[in-house]
Amino acid sequence: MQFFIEVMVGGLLAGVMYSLVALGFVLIYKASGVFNFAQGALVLFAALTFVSIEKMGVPFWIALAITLGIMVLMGVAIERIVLRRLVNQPPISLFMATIGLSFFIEGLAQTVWGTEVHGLELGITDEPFDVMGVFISKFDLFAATLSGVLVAGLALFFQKTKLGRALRAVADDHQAALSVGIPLKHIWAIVWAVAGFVALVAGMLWGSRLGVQFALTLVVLKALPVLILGGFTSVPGAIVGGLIVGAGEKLAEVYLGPFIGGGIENWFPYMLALVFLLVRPEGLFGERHIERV
Amino acid sequence: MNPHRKIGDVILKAENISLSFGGVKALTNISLDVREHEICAIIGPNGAGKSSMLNVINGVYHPQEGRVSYKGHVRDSMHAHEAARHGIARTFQNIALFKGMSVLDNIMTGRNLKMHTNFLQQALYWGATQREEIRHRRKVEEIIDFLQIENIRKTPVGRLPYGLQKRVELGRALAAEPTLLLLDEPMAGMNVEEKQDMCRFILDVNDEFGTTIVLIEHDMGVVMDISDRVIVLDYGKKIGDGSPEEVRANPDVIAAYLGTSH
Amino acid sequence: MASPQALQVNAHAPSRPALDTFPKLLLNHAAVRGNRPAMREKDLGIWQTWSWAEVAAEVRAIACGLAARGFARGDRLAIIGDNRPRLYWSMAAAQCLGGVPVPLYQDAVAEEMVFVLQDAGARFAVVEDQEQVDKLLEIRDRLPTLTHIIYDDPRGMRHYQHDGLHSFAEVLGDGRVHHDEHPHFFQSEVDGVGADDIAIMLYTSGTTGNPKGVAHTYHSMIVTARNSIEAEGLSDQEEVLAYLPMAWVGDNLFSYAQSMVAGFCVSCPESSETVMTDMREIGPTYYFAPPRVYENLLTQVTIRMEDASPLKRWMFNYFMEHARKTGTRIVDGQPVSMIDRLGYWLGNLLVYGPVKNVLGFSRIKLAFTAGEAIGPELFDFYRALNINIKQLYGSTEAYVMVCVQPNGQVKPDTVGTPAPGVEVKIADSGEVLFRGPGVFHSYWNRPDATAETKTDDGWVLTGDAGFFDDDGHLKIIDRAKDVGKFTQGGMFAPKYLENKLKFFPYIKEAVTFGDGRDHATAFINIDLSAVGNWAEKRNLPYTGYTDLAGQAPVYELIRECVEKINADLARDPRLGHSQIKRFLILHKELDADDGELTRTRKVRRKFISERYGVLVEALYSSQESCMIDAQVKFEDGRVGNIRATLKLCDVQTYPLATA
Amino acid sequence: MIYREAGQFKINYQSDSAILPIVQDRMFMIGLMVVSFLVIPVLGSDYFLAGILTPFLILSLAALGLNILTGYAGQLSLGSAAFMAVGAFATYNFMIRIPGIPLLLALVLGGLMAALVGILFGLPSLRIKGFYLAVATLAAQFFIEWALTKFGWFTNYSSSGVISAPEMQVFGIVIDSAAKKYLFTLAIVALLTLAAKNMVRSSLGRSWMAVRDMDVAAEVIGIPILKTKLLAFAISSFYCGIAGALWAFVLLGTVDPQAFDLHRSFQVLFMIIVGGVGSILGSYLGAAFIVLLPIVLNLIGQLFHGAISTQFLSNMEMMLFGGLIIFFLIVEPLGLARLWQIAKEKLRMWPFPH
Repeated sequence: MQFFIEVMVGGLLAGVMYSLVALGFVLIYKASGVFNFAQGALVLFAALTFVSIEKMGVPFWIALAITLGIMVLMGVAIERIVLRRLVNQPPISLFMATIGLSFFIEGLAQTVWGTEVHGLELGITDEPFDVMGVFISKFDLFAATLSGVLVAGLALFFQKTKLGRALRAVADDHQAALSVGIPLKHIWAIVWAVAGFVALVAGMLWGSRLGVQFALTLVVLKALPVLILGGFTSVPGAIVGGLIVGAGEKLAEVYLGPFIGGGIENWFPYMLALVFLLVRPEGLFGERHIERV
Repeated sequence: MNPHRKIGDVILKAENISLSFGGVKALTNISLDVREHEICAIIGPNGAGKSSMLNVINGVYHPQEGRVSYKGHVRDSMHAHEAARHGIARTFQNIALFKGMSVLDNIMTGRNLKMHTNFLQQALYWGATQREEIRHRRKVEEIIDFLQIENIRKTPVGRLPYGLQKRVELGRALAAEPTLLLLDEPMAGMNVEEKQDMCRFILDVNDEFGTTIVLIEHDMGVVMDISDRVIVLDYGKKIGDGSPEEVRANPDVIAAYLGTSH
Repeated sequence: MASPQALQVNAHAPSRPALDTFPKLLLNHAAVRGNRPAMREKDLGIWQTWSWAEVAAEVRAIACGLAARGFARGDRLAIIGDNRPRLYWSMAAAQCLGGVPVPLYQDAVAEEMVFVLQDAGARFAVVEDQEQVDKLLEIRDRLPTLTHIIYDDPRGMRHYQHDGLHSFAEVLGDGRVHHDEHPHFFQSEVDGVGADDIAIMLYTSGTTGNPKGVAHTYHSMIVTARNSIEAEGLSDQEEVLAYLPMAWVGDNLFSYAQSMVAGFCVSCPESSETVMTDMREIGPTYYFAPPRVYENLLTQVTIRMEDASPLKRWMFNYFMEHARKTGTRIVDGQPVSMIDRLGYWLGNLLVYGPVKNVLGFSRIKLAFTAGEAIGPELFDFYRALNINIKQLYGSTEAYVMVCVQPNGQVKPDTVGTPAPGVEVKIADSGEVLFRGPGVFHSYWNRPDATAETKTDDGWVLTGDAGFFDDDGHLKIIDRAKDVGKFTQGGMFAPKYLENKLKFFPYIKEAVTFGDGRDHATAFINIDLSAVGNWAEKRNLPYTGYTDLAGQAPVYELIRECVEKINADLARDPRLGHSQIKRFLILHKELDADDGELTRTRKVRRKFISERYGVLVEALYSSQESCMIDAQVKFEDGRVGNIRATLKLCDVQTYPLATA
Repeated sequence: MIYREAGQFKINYQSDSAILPIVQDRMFMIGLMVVSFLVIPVLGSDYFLAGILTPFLILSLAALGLNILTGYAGQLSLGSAAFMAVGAFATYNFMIRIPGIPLLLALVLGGLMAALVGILFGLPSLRIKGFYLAVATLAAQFFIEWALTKFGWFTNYSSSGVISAPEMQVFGIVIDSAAKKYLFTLAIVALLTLAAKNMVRSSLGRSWMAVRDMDVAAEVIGIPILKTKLLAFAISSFYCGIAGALWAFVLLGTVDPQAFDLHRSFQVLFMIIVGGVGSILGSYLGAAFIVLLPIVLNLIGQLFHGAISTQFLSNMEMMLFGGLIIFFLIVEPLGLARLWQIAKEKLRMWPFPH
């Protein structure tokens, strides 16, 4: 039982980090209806940029600020150069464009910063500590807390601030948003910038855990089932989805893995999400869509 | 021999239909009959539930209460493709053509139900498939001729003006040789001349093929001219049902819809 | 499509009697080239095709069906509709029974049809569709003889319940039954008709008075058709598009008689709107069109090229220029240098071939034009593309062919030399007369008119004035009755001058004066779009027609045009004295609503000269300008006055070339 | 310009709906076939045949498969490589487990296995659409990759997980040389292309496009949505499966799950985006582009005599691919095939602009 809880808590904590990546998707999807496959590439780019700048001897906070600046610029550039030109295309085209984008950014990141693996030290030792007999990784807890704060902050931002409400209006109906005088282009740029920020946080957390390297882009693949479970448009959905995926995959690996050969964490979340989709196609918190004809 | 104006028995019967979307009532306890060979118009202000009614009839929406019987088949829930198989075809308020295909191919899809070769035969495109394609192509060409759209036969529908798209959509519905044709605002957004053409096509279809037609239309002149019967909906409820003259004289209808102009 | 049982023509019968009627020719084709295509129609998306054998079977069924309803020798069968195979076959079916087909102009309103139907005394009518049926029903009470109306297209006819109204299907069905019951009837009917029987009646348009029915015998039609087929080297491989009105003699010759004689295939377009695309698909080898069709095509080419990229435009212009220099020479078989040939070959690859392809002219071996004068620019454009376009001069009374331009001797301003077997002479009055195998039999019911037009020794008066040039080519200048005289002698042919003026794209209409005067003068209407374009390119601002017409640079432009004509006229000793000395540009466009043009857009010279008498007098005075105050009818029906002061412009004239 | 269509009229529906209704196009196709089948195998170098043309043809086939599903039926898939893998491994297993089985039969059976798996993963398409479905196909990608690596049975318990292709023989001819391999691939690809063209121009293809363009209307017409989608998944996977088997046997000679990873799926997707979504020709143009681009880049790299690292080149390649995808989606969403079509229209209208 204790082992079960340990596995579960570990999974949940990892899940919060999935949520963090998924959050980047939700932000952009909510505001512009774009399923941004390039979020993973942004994570890689952010982490690589930060590490490389820090390696030049720039102090941590300044490196962080510079990276943040670069990410904001990048978000705005993406919106300007790519998405604005695809405004009236079907969502699938936009999705494919972001796949192209992710290739481009990955190539760019490695061209600029090289391909070697960098370590990233955030100064948190990854030692387990005991909570009522359950061992919990300190790092995981830290990461989860940070993610949790960020997620909660963004949720509040969406619910409470004027800009957040504007963003939601944009997501609901572009035309309507335009007609009440919401400057669509600015909002998109802001959203991309925020997404860049989220990518930076995710990149640093994931980077310090896995090392900053190409494999970071693969966290995007972890975030997808989270999104399916949680629904593309829901911030709380991203959190709950992340928790389910995190806990589910760890438990499955531990309890199911031995029977079917192990290494199932790559596909298990997907299968979980798929089965879930068949029951509830709009996701856990997604809005049901009535097709009008 | 001549089905014109010879109105037959009830073929479509909707009884006590109620439909709501997430608590919003679209239709409340509506019953209506449609007789064979007649042209029946459903009118009513925006949001009266006209389109929803058509969607219930051909199985796109499933009502929470009530049932629909068509040619004696009673059902409370039928899928749209089953309705198609029973000879119900329709057009849509916002044109629902297949944008990436030519006029010809769009209308050909209307005959899909009548095409029976399997995909292996189609991969060979020899013998049965080719004969089938030719047979149906000929039938489709007759529809193209009927609707006088010969010159746009191979044009992608996306490039056509609105009025012609409506005509193509009618063609696609006709290709199925339906016994019941549902037309959702066939003349919306058309100029006078296009409306006249469309009226003629609707009357010709009814006349030449004996097709029963249920249509939703806003243009009162058109409705009064071509319908045998008019059903009036208002806020999801039926408030009138009868010949154009009767409906015109119905005080409820005048109050709710026709206003003071009559 | 056609009946499944194709006609079994007695293939092993002893040698057939002379092929002296169209039905006999048809049966012969069914026997010797039964499987070759005889007729096509674009219908249901493809070119439905009938072989000669199938056509013969259809014609037989129609004939027997007509006979079953009482159609007898000598009966007239009215035919009304667009070019449709079944209408052509009905024509042949009537001829099988010794009847006389009478095609009518399908776009005439019911009222206009009354006279012809009454005059011809048609008992039967075969019509295309509901539209034509409605017209006939509308006037039926005035047509006591018309007892049967047969329609081709059943669309919309479902509820028509009228006596004597039959669908084509009924007639065909009855005909097949009739043939089964009387298997020898058809052949004996066909055999009973001979070369000197009346084959067809074609009504002339009748600019003055009522139309007259021109009756032709089989002999005159078949000989004329055969002569031109031989002269032009046509074969049974030709492809022809039948798109001109069936009531017009030209269509009858090209789409019916010549096809029946030569055995080539005739294709009917899907509708009158699709002629262009249908033409492109069929790619005819033999083509006939009045000048306005060629002109429309050229306009289209020009307009479409204006949207092309500069490089393409340059290429087009460069090679068209080259073609104008060498293409016409190549068509006429004149010597051309190797370099020029190479240039032409390249031009053909890049421009001429593709242009012809887009127009549907790729396979044309022979193209005719007739009916009106054709502008030299226009004529040269097509010849430069290596299209052998030729003018001919003809009339209904001649079964078209009077004069044809011989290959290699094509001049834009003449109509060529007399057609094979035809003699042409010029009367002292200047009127053109002809005699030959194609001369008509008589005007229906009008012995008086026949006698007026046809002399006892077979000469026919054309009513046109003309003369032979030095090469023996006929030059038609005007209607004989319109030709006037200058005071000091010499012929004044107003239409000739006006046509020459109108060949300039800048001039839309022209009216010339000179009868009873000592020189010619002209009113000009500029072409607003052409001159407007020209003005825009020169940054010449203008507010509308009247403003533009009064501007000095425009006068200068038109003056140059007129001078060119004068220079041209000066070269011809017979016409040199009709050089235009003065002209003015009218302040308003001549308009049919104001009675200045006929509905077919011909200028009503007399009316204009009366209405604008002040201006005419001014042209013959020494005034520099003249005030005019004229009433106009606006498009919304209001009447108003336009007052303007018009400039009068002198033009240089040239000394006559020595004769 | 080269088109001379006047006089090419159709007197029946067969010729009107022919694959190549214009004579000049037919001539071109015949010429292309003659060159491909007779001239190239004789004149082409081994590198050209085995290093460029054969992979090009196989990838074209995979792109064609994906185009059927994504381009025609409108179902976005990110798992084409997984179906290629199924085809490759299934064919391998049929060959080693049924002694004496003819190569072609094994190939077809392998394709059918891929089709079966395709249907399985296509089932969710009834309920989910768009990128939800795309994500579901990712499940196929990861699951199949995992299963093939994890279970030794698939690889016949080869220790390295990599298996070698047995000798290939068709009608008694051993396919060993580059030319033979090329011809074998070409024949299969040509036949399957013809079949695909036939399917998309008959009622099945129209149903696919109807479902793609407006699924509600398609259903109202009576098109069975699930059956239509599943057929698209099945046929698409069959094509991918055959392509996978050819990739493994004819091209590589070994079968390795890593050859069919997510990257390959993306590569195939890029081909149809660049080449043209919903176009058979586009599958070829896209494949040619994606196959040739790295080769050209390499040549450019060689020009600099090693001054450019291969790492740099491969990063450049990634950027270039990504950039091109975006470029095409923005500038010409229907890809090279559309450009080709426009060029053809221009030639037909030459010298007129429209």
